[in-house]
Amino acid sequence: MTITEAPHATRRLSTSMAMVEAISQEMERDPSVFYMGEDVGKYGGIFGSTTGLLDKFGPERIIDTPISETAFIGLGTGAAVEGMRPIVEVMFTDFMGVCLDQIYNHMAKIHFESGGNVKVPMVLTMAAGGGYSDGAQHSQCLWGTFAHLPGMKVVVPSNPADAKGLMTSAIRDDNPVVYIFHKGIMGLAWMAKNRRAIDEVPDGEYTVPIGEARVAREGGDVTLVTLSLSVHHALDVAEKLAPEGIDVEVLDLRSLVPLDREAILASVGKTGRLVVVDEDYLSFGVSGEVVATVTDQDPGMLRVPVQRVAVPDVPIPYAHDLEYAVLPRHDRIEQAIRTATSR
Amino acid sequence: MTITEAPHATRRLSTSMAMVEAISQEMERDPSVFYMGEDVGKYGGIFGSTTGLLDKFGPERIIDTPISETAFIGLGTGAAVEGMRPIVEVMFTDFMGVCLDQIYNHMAKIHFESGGNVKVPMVLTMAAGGGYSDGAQHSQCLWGTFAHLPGMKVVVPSNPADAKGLMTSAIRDDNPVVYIFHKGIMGLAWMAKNRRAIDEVPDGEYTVPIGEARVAREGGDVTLVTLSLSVHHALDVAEKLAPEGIDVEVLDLRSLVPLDREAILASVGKTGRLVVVDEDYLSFGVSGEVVATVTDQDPGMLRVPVQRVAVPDVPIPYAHDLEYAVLPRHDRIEQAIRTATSR
Amino acid sequence: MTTEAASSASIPQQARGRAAPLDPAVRVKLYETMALSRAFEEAILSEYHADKGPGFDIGKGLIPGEMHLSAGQEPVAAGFCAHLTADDAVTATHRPHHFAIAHGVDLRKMAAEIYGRETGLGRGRGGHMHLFDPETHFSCSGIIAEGYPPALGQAFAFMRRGTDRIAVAVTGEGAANQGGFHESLNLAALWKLPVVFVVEDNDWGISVPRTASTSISSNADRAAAYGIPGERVENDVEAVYDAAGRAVARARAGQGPSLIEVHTLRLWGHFEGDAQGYRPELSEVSEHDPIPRYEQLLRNDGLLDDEKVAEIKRLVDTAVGDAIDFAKSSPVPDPTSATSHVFA
Amino acid sequence: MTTEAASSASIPQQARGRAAPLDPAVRVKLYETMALSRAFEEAILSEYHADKGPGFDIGKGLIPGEMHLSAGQEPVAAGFCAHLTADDAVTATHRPHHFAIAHGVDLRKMAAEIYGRETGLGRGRGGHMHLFDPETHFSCSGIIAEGYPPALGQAFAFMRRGTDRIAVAVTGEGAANQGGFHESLNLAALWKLPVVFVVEDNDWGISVPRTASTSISSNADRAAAYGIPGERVENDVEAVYDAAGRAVARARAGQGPSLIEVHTLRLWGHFEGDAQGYRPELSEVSEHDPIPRYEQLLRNDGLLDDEKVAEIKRLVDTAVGDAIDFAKSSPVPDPTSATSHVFA
Ligand SMILES: Cc1ncc(C[n+]2csc(CCOP(=O)(O)OP(=O)(O)O)c2C)c(N)n1
Ligand SMILES: Cc1ncc(C[n+]2csc(CCOP(=O)(O)OP(=O)(O)O)c2C)c(N)n1
Ligand SMILES: [Mg+2]
Ligand SMILES: [Mg+2]
Repeated sequence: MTITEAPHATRRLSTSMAMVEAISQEMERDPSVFYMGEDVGKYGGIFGSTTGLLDKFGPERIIDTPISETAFIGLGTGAAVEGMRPIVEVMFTDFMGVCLDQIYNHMAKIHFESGGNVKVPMVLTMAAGGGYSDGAQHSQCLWGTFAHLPGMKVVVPSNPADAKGLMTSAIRDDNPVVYIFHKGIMGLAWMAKNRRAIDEVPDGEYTVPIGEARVAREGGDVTLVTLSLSVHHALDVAEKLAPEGIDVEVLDLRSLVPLDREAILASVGKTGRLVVVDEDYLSFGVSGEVVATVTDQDPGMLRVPVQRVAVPDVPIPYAHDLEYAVLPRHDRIEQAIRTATSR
Repeated sequence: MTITEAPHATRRLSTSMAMVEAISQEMERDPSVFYMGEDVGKYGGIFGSTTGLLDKFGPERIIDTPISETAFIGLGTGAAVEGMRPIVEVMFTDFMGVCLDQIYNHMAKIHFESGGNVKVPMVLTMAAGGGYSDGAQHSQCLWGTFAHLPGMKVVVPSNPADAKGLMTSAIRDDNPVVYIFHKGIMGLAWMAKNRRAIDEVPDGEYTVPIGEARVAREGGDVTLVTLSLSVHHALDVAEKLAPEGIDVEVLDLRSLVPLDREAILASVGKTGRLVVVDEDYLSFGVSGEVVATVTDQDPGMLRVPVQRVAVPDVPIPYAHDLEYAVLPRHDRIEQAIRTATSR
Repeated sequence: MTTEAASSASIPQQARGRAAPLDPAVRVKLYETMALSRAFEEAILSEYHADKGPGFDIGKGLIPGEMHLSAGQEPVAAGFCAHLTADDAVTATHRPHHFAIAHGVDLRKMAAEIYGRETGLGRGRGGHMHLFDPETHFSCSGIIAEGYPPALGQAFAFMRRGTDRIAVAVTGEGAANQGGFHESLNLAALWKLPVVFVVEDNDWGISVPRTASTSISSNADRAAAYGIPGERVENDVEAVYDAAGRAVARARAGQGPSLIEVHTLRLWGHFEGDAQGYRPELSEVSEHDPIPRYEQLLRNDGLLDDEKVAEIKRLVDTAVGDAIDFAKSSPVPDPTSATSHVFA
Repeated sequence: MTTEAASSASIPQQARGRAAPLDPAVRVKLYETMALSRAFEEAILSEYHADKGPGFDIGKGLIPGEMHLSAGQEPVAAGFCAHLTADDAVTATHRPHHFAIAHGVDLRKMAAEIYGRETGLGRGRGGHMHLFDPETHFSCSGIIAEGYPPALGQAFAFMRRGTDRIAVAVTGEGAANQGGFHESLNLAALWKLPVVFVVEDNDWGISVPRTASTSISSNADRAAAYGIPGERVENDVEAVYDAAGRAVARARAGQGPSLIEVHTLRLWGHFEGDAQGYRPELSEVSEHDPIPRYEQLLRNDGLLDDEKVAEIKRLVDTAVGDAIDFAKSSPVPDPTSATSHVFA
């Protein structure tokens, strides 16, 4: 667990600009890196993941693909096996269903099946999440699904600096890394932004180690474990409740695989109260694993029932009011914190 | 939670024969039921899921398909939308990666997206599990993945009677039901069997309600929550430890969606000790959800750390000794029970 | 709403390679269907952008979320659905409105769904990419090419019941490079399912031109890979009507599936908010609008005149206005019901 | 191990439609490759069944698990790999041994992997469906058709580095109806990747005959759907060699992929333990064994005689015996290392 302090000079960038900066710097550093996916060229990525990169690196390294996820993810895997460092984009996590085999049975397992003799240094980027009425097939997070399947690291940045640092680390990692960015953190001009979507980002080479959670806010009364966009909702609520004397510690997991269990245990050991906020589906996912991390060690650490705020096992509804009723938004998070700290 | 007592006369059948009997009875009862998949015709299903059905119902209702899971699962969904009751087989859960979109974004979501106006009464059967050195792409359980994604029920029988009763209920259910049978429970002639793979099965129409766990063994010292093949390993160990005065309650979940949370709470409330045994991957899966079921209610129910016995987030190795080192077998289960009851 | 007045003798048949002249009533109906579809899309277009500001926030307004409109592709839907009844199934894509309208989905319930209202086709759960209408066996999916497989099942059920009902499955040219496309065509051909596969080739998959996604110039040539007929026609509603007629008749006769690609036109952006910076000759796109062209043809053939055109415009505007009024005056779903309808 | 002795004048060229006679050395080498592959499969066959009893328990014995043997399909591997070097990549299927052997994968390491030993290609983690050899860029997958996409990436890397190295991607005819097959061919054709796609049509996908899985009679006809050359040849190693030569040359020259289907023979069951009750004329299958047939041809052409055949048999048996001895005498992996090698 680390509390990241910026190592050197910074500027304010949006999360998408910070992510692009990391990709650009690594592509300059290493000619074996290339970026491939749908609409990553002239369009610059539907969610701004490659803005400006085509002009800088040309169509040989910023490559538009057909709508053939199985083929081009497999292409990335094969290129990685031969020593290249592909970054492959699946436009939405929701589309994993047409290509999961290449992801979980190939990209993620080849290293193990080869007894460690073959490496697959590849980054698989995906946009995730809802909140803008895109319906049940374009609003899912699904990071719990990727984290459940062995052989791939899973990173989930929540802010510009981590987006840059984790992307740099992911590209340099010798393992497959699934890099999931929530659309709501990117700071896109055409989508509602939280105020932290544009923030200080270190200049130059900047890495954030994969597998280390970040204490986004220190507090002593209750531990709120969360990730990605929900970090911001959690911080908003924490700030709102502070004047009432409710002191919330917000832990930003930053990566699910590896999971920083020490960070979870350290914080819950301090507060004795646990709230987990996850925009993925409630059951059989992230929230249960966070809880089990504690009970594997000592259930006695938990002084009150755990509050899990997640999507209640329902497809994401289209209508705004229905969607916001199932998303883990401020109202539900506040209620959970109040309940956890009420006794 | 129910303790199933056989309603009427029984005979001893293997799990595969019991499953086939349910399918056969429902096909006689309802002409809209048909069974479709790879090698389900003359071959009778690689794991005996359709033995004898082709002779009885002919190729119009027992249908061999090309190796096109996306197409034929979608075909099943479309036929269900039009009022038929398809049973569609995916030969191994491991193959979900080539067809998950039809499963989780279509079969499972159409009812919700239609606001309840369209029904998808379909059963999706899959063989799961390892233990016979079939390697990393043919030995997975993955039921935690299906259970995480909303809109489909997930049943996981462990014995012949439940295999029949749950299949009958699944076929009659107006929702998509994923029916996952572990190869090791089927009582196949060519695979190692546990002695309960052939057991008493009620005659005639027999249903087991979906969503009700079964107390496979009553006990007062520790609650062992498990499912499918692991139920038998758990019972073996429980019987072994009984003479030492360690009294294990074994809870067979039988279905993951809906999850019988009351049954879990009732048993843990009684014993105060919890062991979860799951042949799926450890993290972000079934074991965490079982634990969270308790901590959502009252962490104080847990007097000692929870013991989770599952596949430790590693692809299933081929070599026998390596595979048995990662599977939740007797040795690891016994160790977990001893640890949970040691203080 | 059709006229017998004019003879169609003046129609240059060869031009559309038809033996017998097309019934004037059919021709006017094709025009009306396209006009209704376009009126709906234009209304949604302005309604969608009406309250997205300041700036453009995709999540804001009475119609939030992605919006893929079908302007320019009306000939495809009108030409195919003219051969269908409400007993036939249609599975459409993320760009479904023209097919829904041409197939006769209730305009009010459809509009209400797009506005996310309780009176909508999906009680506001689905949205514009997830329109399900049991009454006309219409559905769509937002996942590329994945609308094809369910159509096979509907056709399978129709066939098993001994009816001559069929399913029409639609994708775009970009989707024709997705695995589900291939699996569906092989299985339908193998089992002689009563399906008609339609590929709407509008030259673009978002920002990726067909030349950068597809290794051959016509998906009709892919039909041979399954031993079924394949045909490619231009964005002329009567050419589509003729090709569709052949494919539908073949399916109804139990002779199996066909693949028809229509080289159509994406008149607007991929979705609303798409600046189309990637698209050359953007300014000239509107010149290829198929509706004014067809209107002119019917005027030349004496089937339409100013009065008739105005009357049709009145009628479609009224229908669309009524649907949108219905939607906007309908109740929004009760948030406490958000978790209902997961299971039957 | 080849002879220049005999002239090949007596070869009925027309029969194999070749202009120039095939080099005798190549012909004998093709035979030797097939003989080695067959010897290996026969040895694994008996080793596999040696300790599965009483009865047959698939999980028992020194070689547990599913076992898909390639007997009868040797001409495909021998014919293709004769054109490759260790710098070229091969991605095979769940039935990979013949391609691994023909491509020059170390026989000892391969046998050791099949026996699940620490000295195996995958330290016993992979097994017979998961053979990975970085030295010869060989790999395989147990998921139908999913071995194709990674081959594209290997070819992509070779092309980007300006080499003339290529990738050969193999599936069965059953796999040709899987989505990944379609996506891979389109993408490889679109980007002119140096890949040769091989379909081993052994008439069966487990118990499902090609006629019940595939809507057309030859997958070579599917090449046109991607604008690439397609060819179908019979199970004659020289016919395969010729077709492979054309496709490999084309790929090395930067002209893009080809698709070649070989109508081959599954001499044994789908996997060991398969009684093949579904298979008609089971008794006559062995008559079509391609190896004795080719041996006879080379005898007729004076390239083989009893002595030469015996010598080859000795050599391949020795090599196979040595590999199996190595495997059986190698240490089994330490169970405490079961969780290692998940991450690099
Ligand atoms: C499997 C999958 N991949 C990617 C997308 C994202 N996407 C939505 S529409 C679209 C372009 C589709 O092009 P085409 O099939 O030609 O249809 P059009 O939009 O031109 O009507 C893409 C890539 C998706 N919805 N599903
Ligand atoms: C996606 C997927 N579906 C099903 C299977 C199960 N399976 C293994 S081999 C096989 C038959 C393959 O037939 P073919 O491609 O002709 O290869 P062959 O076995 O004849 O060499 C099947 C269905 C699988 N491994 N992967
Ligand atoms: Mg298009
Ligand atoms: Mg085959």
